[in-house]
Amino acid sequence: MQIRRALASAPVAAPHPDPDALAAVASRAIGAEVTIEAIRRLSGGASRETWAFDACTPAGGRHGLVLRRDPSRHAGASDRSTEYRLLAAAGAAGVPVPRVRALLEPADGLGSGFLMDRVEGETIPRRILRDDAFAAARPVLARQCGAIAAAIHAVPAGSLPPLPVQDAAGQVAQYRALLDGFGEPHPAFELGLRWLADHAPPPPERPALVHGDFRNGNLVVGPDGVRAVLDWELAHLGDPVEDLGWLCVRSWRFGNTARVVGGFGDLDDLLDAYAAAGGGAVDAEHVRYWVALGTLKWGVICIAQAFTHLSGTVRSVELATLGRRVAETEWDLLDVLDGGW
Amino acid sequence: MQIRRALASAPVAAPHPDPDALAAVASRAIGAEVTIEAIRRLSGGASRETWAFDACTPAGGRHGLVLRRDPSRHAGASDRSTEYRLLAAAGAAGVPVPRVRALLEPADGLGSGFLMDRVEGETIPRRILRDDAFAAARPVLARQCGAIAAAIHAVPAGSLPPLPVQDAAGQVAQYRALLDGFGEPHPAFELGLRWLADHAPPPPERPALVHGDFRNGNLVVGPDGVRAVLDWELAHLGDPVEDLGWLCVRSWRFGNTARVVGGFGDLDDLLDAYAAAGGGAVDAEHVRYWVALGTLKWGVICIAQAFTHLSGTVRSVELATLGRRVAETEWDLLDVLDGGW
Amino acid sequence: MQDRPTAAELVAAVREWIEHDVVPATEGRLAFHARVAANALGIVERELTADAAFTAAQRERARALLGHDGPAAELERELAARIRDGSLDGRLDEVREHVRRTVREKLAVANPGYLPDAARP
Amino acid sequence: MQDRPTAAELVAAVREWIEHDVVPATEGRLAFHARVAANALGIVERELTADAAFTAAQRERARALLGHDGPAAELERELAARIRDGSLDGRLDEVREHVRRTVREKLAVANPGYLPDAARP
Repeated sequence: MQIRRALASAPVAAPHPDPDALAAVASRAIGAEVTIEAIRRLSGGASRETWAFDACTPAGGRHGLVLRRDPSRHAGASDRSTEYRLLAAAGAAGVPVPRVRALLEPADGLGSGFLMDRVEGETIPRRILRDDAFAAARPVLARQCGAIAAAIHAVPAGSLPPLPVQDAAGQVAQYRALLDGFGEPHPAFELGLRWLADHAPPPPERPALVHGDFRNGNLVVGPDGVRAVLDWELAHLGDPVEDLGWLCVRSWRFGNTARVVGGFGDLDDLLDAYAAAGGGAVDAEHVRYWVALGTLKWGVICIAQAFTHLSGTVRSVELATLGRRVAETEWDLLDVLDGGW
Repeated sequence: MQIRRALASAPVAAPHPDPDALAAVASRAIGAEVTIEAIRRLSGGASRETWAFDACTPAGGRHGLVLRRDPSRHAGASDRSTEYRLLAAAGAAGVPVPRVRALLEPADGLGSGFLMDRVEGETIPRRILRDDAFAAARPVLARQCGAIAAAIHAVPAGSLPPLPVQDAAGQVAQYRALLDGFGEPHPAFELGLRWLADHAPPPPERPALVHGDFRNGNLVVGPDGVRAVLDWELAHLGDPVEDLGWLCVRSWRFGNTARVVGGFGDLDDLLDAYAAAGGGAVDAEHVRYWVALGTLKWGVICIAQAFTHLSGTVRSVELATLGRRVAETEWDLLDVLDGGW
Repeated sequence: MQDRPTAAELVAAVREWIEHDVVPATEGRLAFHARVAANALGIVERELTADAAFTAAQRERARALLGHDGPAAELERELAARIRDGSLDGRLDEVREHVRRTVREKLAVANPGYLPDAARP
Repeated sequence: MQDRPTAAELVAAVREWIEHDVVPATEGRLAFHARVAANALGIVERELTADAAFTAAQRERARALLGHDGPAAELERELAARIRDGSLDGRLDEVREHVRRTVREKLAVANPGYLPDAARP
């Protein structure tokens, strides 16, 4: 699960992509013969890789690129190509995303994936929330996120690849089943599941594109503010307020609890900018519903990560410790059920 | 406590002795102008140091030396000078010990201590018991230890520095009081203390020099066998059989439990050689008494080490873990009380 | 019954070694995991010190809610099931109070800094 | 009552990290202490898994010896005092049997490899 990256864990070791094959694709993407320099792993787990590198032209030009790929040969290419088409559609609709440059083909010999431009900036939440370099950006981030969310939710349906439709009631059922699989009682989550089932908003008449992991940690931020939205792997069609709620889940405030929006801003700014950018008027209680569901989702994901360790799939003290962070999400959830933020 | 070295722990950091001061003393000791090379810390705790170095003559001669010292300026000089005089007396009486070369004087500026020759060989018990290099030595070690013990116990009293007299009953009382100070109940040790008090041998008519820490770990061993006996800091006057018993404590067999003498030999060899070298006939039951007392002493010392950590004097996972090795000595002690070895 | 150091004291000794010796000597992935490991051992220390009392209190509350006694884990499992099936809907205020206390007791072990000062047990 | 991983499972995770990641990356004093630390955590794991049963058995034996109940630590303290004052001299065989079992239970946690196979509890 992509959400895992919130942990800032170092990437798992993986073989480097072949530089010659990469140079061939990059040359096609740039439209000039390039050589590859400074290739380095950015992040990712065992089955999905993100590599940064520079494509250098003979004339001395240097173009920062990113390779996103699933290196395994047998896997269907659909995942990465969906992401590629999604980024293309979002970019065309004015959402700040890295410009996609080339979709890998089997003949490229690099697995399934694509090249995109590298957007310079910071993604580590604690730096975005604390470093002086972002002091001027922080007051505008909430409004920027509101406008960006409105743009995401306005991406024309006709330009999108096929995506699953996920509504609130379906997600509640999905995470209830996931929780049951671990066999560990969590009365706080049971209270949450009851409330979430009782208060689920009706499915939207016309489902919008939902980013699905729109939060502090997936935003590339510079001194000027948000430059790009990354990590579209959980994108789906559904209630657009899901993105606004997920952005306000307390776990993504990284200690800045009082700043409801990502630890950097206030809800009013987010919703005002969202409406001003054409997203429509959103009821704060509707956002709070998705905050509650998001909090529960992250808690259940933490349990799942701990059981990835406990089952022996991946032994890791980092995954193990996540099991004891579940109580934080239970505490937050009880607060949200009581009307808190 | 010197016994601590059985743990093979790395030495605590300490400032190097001044090379010029060391060269001056070494020149006096060797009787030629020397320079100092290859100085390195061998072992020791925070308050006592052992340094190895080479004293090199202009003609290309190289003399391996050892500095033993208490670096603190305020401490009385008696400890190291007692050890110096003891080594001199033992060496004169034919005990294999490093030859002492020079007693430090205040004007030397190196603290209190002395220089002695470095004896090449192995002191790490597990290597002595397992490495091929000592395969020929192992069968003769027990007999050599018997002869060496006889020589130690025959060192003329008149050649010795003042030493404390310690008999069995006194040591039992001492370790009972030490145990009580920790406030932790140890019924196995209580059984041992009762038995040890009931079976204590009478003080010898004429107390002999007792090394006090004569065991595998304080013997320098080469392919030919024992080359020197080190670590005389616990030397005292008392029952010579104490040294034979301590050599047979199971903790110093380092896993070679069936070889009663230091993990390398048999009791009959030890006692035969002891008698043949003039040590006199020794009853095995008399040895077993000192094995029992030695086992209890080492157990109580392990508790003391753990409490050095627990009290905060020295925080160390190594010291802490010793507290859980106490059960090994309790198990061994119960065996010895039942007539075992 | 085991000798000193207690299990918690042994865990503390290892945690201090990680903090004082491993973290300064490492970097990158190893240093990151060293901090995670030290944190994990801190959790264990607090659990070994405090959890027996927490579990006893939790069991007593659950007993009062459910009307019968049992091991704390079993009572908690029953409580979760009865929240789900609705059979405690008439007493949700009591249930919420119990659950909030239980979560507070878990946080006091897992991450006491997460709790507002006023909510520390 | 705390969530999974249990305290023993957290300790095991840290021990495995020390064994697989720290020991190969270090040398000298740090590597030596890494092995000591991993061993200490192994002791804690065995204690958390097995000691409750050991302590219960020990307490039951001590109760039979002393003729009254109490916390295991208090019974053991009384036993130690009564061995010393001689008031159990008439029953030393029973006492020795109890003490040997208790030591065996401690070794099963601290260093099970130290026990002869036949003596493992």
